[in-house]
Amino acid sequence: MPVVTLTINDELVSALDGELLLKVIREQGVKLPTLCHLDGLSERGGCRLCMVEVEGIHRLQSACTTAAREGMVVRTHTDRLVSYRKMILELLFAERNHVCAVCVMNRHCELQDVAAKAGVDHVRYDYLATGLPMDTSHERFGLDQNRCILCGRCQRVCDEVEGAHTWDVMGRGAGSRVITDLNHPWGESRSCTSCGKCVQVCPTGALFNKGVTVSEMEKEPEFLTRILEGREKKQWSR
Amino acid sequence: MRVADLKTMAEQESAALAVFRARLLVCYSAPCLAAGADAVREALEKEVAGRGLAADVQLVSTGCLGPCSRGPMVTVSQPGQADAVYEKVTPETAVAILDHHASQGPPADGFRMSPENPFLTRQMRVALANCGLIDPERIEDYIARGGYGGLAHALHELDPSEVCFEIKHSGLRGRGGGGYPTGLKWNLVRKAPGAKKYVVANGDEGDPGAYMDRTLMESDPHRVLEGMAIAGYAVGAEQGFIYVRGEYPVAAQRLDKAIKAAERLGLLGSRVLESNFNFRIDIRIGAGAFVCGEETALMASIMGLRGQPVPRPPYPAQKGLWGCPTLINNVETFGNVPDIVSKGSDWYAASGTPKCRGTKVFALCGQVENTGLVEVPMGMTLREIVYDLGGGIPGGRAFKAVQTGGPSGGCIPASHLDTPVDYEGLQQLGSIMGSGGFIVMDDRSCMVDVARFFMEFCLDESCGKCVPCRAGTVQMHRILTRITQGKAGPDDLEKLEALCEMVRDSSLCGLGQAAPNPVLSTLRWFRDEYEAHIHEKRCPAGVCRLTPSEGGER
Amino acid sequence: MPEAEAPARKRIATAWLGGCSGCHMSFLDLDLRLIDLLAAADLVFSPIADIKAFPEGVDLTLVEGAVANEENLELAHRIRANSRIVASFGDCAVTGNVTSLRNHLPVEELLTGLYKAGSGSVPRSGEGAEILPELLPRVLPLHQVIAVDAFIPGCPPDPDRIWAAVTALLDGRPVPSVEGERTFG
Amino acid sequence: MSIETPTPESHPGGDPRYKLVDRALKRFQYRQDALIEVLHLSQETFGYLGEALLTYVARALKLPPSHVYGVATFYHFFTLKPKGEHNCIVCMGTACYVKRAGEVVEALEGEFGVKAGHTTEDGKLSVSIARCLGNCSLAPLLVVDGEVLGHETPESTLAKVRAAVGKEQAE
Repeated sequence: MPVVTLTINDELVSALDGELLLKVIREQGVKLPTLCHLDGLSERGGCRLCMVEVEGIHRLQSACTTAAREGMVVRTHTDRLVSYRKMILELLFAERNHVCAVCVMNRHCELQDVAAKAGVDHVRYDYLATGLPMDTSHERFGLDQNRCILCGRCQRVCDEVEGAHTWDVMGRGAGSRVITDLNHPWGESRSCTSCGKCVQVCPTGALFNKGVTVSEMEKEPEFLTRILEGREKKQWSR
Repeated sequence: MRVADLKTMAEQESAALAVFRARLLVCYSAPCLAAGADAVREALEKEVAGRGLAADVQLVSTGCLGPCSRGPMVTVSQPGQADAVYEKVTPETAVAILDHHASQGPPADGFRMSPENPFLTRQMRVALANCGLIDPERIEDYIARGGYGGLAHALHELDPSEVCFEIKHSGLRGRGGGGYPTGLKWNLVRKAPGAKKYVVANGDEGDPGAYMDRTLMESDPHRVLEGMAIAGYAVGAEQGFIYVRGEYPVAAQRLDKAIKAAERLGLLGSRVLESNFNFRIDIRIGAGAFVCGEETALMASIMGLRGQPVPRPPYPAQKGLWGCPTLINNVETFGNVPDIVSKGSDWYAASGTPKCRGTKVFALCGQVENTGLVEVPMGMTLREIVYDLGGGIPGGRAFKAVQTGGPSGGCIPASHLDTPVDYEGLQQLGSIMGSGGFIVMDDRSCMVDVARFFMEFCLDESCGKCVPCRAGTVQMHRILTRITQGKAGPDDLEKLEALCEMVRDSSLCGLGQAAPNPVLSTLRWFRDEYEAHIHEKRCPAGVCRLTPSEGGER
Repeated sequence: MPEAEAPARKRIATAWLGGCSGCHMSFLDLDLRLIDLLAAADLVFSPIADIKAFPEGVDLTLVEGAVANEENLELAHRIRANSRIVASFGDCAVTGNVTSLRNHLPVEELLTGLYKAGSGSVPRSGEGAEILPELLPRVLPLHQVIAVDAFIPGCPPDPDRIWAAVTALLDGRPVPSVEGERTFG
Repeated sequence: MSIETPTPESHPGGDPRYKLVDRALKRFQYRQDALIEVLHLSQETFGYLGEALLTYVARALKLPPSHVYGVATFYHFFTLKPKGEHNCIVCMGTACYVKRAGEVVEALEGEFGVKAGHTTEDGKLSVSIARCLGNCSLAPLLVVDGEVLGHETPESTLAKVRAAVGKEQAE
């Protein structure tokens, strides 16, 4: 792969041709928020938080799906981008029922963390108060649809890493919901191997271990890269 | 079939038609059927049989002729004479028409559409050239009018790069609304490396108020197939898919029949017209998702997945169906191709404007005297379309706006009626050409309510993959609903505009990016209506039921 | 913090709408800093002081709790009309938080389920209508009811966060935007 | 529910309609990307996509059940519940909307006590909304039991739907 030179926030940077912008940008020490992206999974481009301005391209591009090219001029933190990111996060908070004070992931939640970093201190949009169901039928794990941001990580890890494809998404638009099998209770799933990868990669309190209460649920951020790299290198100790 | 056979067939077919003293073409499309075209045809059949005229008079059920509000339509075609078009035909007047043309009875002028009617004279029909004039279920009818001549010419006279050049030189641009130069796209796919390539016709016409693709697929299916085959030859694809909107079962049936007929004659399938070119076309039926009009979502749907778009690049031309280079064009775009190839790109490029060559089909609807399908050269003004072809606003009411481009488009006010219609012209006004929906609104339409209607459409059709579109449309819709209910606060307008901009700039695909358009364009031209709702709790058009509430309840 | 010899003493207020009073508890946890605060400002209205009506001309009002009923709504409007700076104080005011967890239930169902059919000893249907303020159909964060100038998230905000916010606001500065102090919950 | 891979011979409950589904599966050579086509034909045969049917299709195409469910619920054409004996589709395309199709929907909802998109409790009538049926010159437009009706008003619609539903009751 040939090396290309591009400009990120006025600095010249070299990268491999076709390398994903997100990686190149983060290697520069520039912090770009992401929620649907997770190292080790396929890219989705759905949360739009990592969008950047690329000179000459009218639309904003999600850095996680855009390839680095020779001569690209990229900006990551213009006023517009900063304010859009904030709006998107507020939309997520308003969409479902993210009541941090009574959430198992309070203080360990990626959504909460990204929002705090983006400067969200209140939400300007109507809370939709959807009152979605919970599924605690699985013997070890629970699902709270109210905390789900539809990032698709559970679905991807289950399909791409575990190979079970228990998870998918039903419906569409604001009515989308993650499901197991034919929208059956998780505990009755025939395809689920109970491996728990989905729980580990879920950025919010939507998937959690049963038995934890407020603020008690902690996930291992490096979980996925650890097992994937371990598999690659045949090194399994932590 | 060889090229010579095609010519022979066309000649024989024309000769066979020439023996009829009169051909009565009964429009058998849905609006005419709903208006009683069935009874008209029955009456004519009975009369023709009763009078023993079967050898002199031919009855043909055709696809849509265009002036849909005036049905049932009957066109009489006689050798050596201009076609006579009759409107609002009843079984009784049908008999009078037959009397006049087949038995030299008195003229049935009262029901005849004036040959000078702008609806007939101001059109330039390329894609719709055969609509309403042929039996869409007979391939012979299409061939008699020169059908598959473009394909024959391309296969035997041109090499693929020359075909791409012709299309490029014609100036044809994507008729699905994007306006991307078609020849350029074809060349990209032609040059893209890949052993396997695909051609896709996008017939997932989802814009409410638009039905040109349906008409074309139902009334002249072979034209679309021929366009696709030419494209297949030009880009090096052997497989085509035509994605038909699920709401259009008749179109799918006709296309299916047409594909079989073309395969029987060797016009599709292996060794097309005895060349080395093989081309198969399969139909894929949509299942009710507007987002599938977006090309990457459409491809997902063809591959049996949820119709969710993926970020571009890579574009389908590089990486499309099953990872192979894929050419996607709208049905109407393909409808222009056969004539460009057979008549030459110069002929096509002679019409339209310098930037936008050729013609565009519009579905003229709403508060306008003549509703129906029209095909006009690019550059005709909105006023000409509304007042000359459309016959103006019924009931002497005032024109307020024309909505173009459906849920991705916008509303254009009276002050800009003299704008020539082309991609850039409409874009400058904050609307888009889109697939060709053209909805006229009079003073009884509330622009805020129209914006709310389109937002409801978009939130319903959002695929849910990206946050700005999935959650943003919901919030924009809530604000618009508050405004139309008289419950909006003073900061709501600002909040709405900010959301519109964010969703436009940040959404993953065209659906989300364009979803704010109806709001932004109405805010641009009709801001006073928004303000009247918010500050005076009043709907100027008298549409919204405003019930202002005290306090903070929402 | 203005010095004691500042020309005019600031008038501050705290109010308690639909919330658990935890934010006020945290406010009391300012401990000795409360003395500093009261040296510079008068507390002119608060659930921790016995003042019946919300006064006029308040410089800063901290509002705990979400807007859950008619009484909250009325007070919120009165606060806005009489305060120069209004701050949403704690998550219930900022987001609706726990108070708003009832929002997916219709009010009627809620009252029936809890009181009429429930085992509580609170007023049943009909009785007490005049002493119980009418519930709003949905609990709203304060800024969806009145304009709010500053936000102090937290459930409850810890005393340091409160102190930083209050001193800044009294000084005419914005609430310090420290990442770790923006989290809800 | 059996967990063996279905073969054309092992139709659940011996329901002969599965033969038609098998025919569709064969026609598409059990290709996974033909899922939508197979669902179309399955719904045509059964009227709706019930759980047993979805399971059957998933196994035949060797697809994860959640994927099949995800696809079936993504597209508005597919219905997972049986439809009413009669159905009335009101077009709410722009042309129809501008010509006040909303009032027609309200009238239907009021008269038959059913929200658009649902079926009456007695299973007699389904009312649904279409996103433009492409017959805009007939606006406002409805389809009652397959019959296209144009230029409707709330009154004319109610009369027609009453007649359609009432016919059944009289018989």
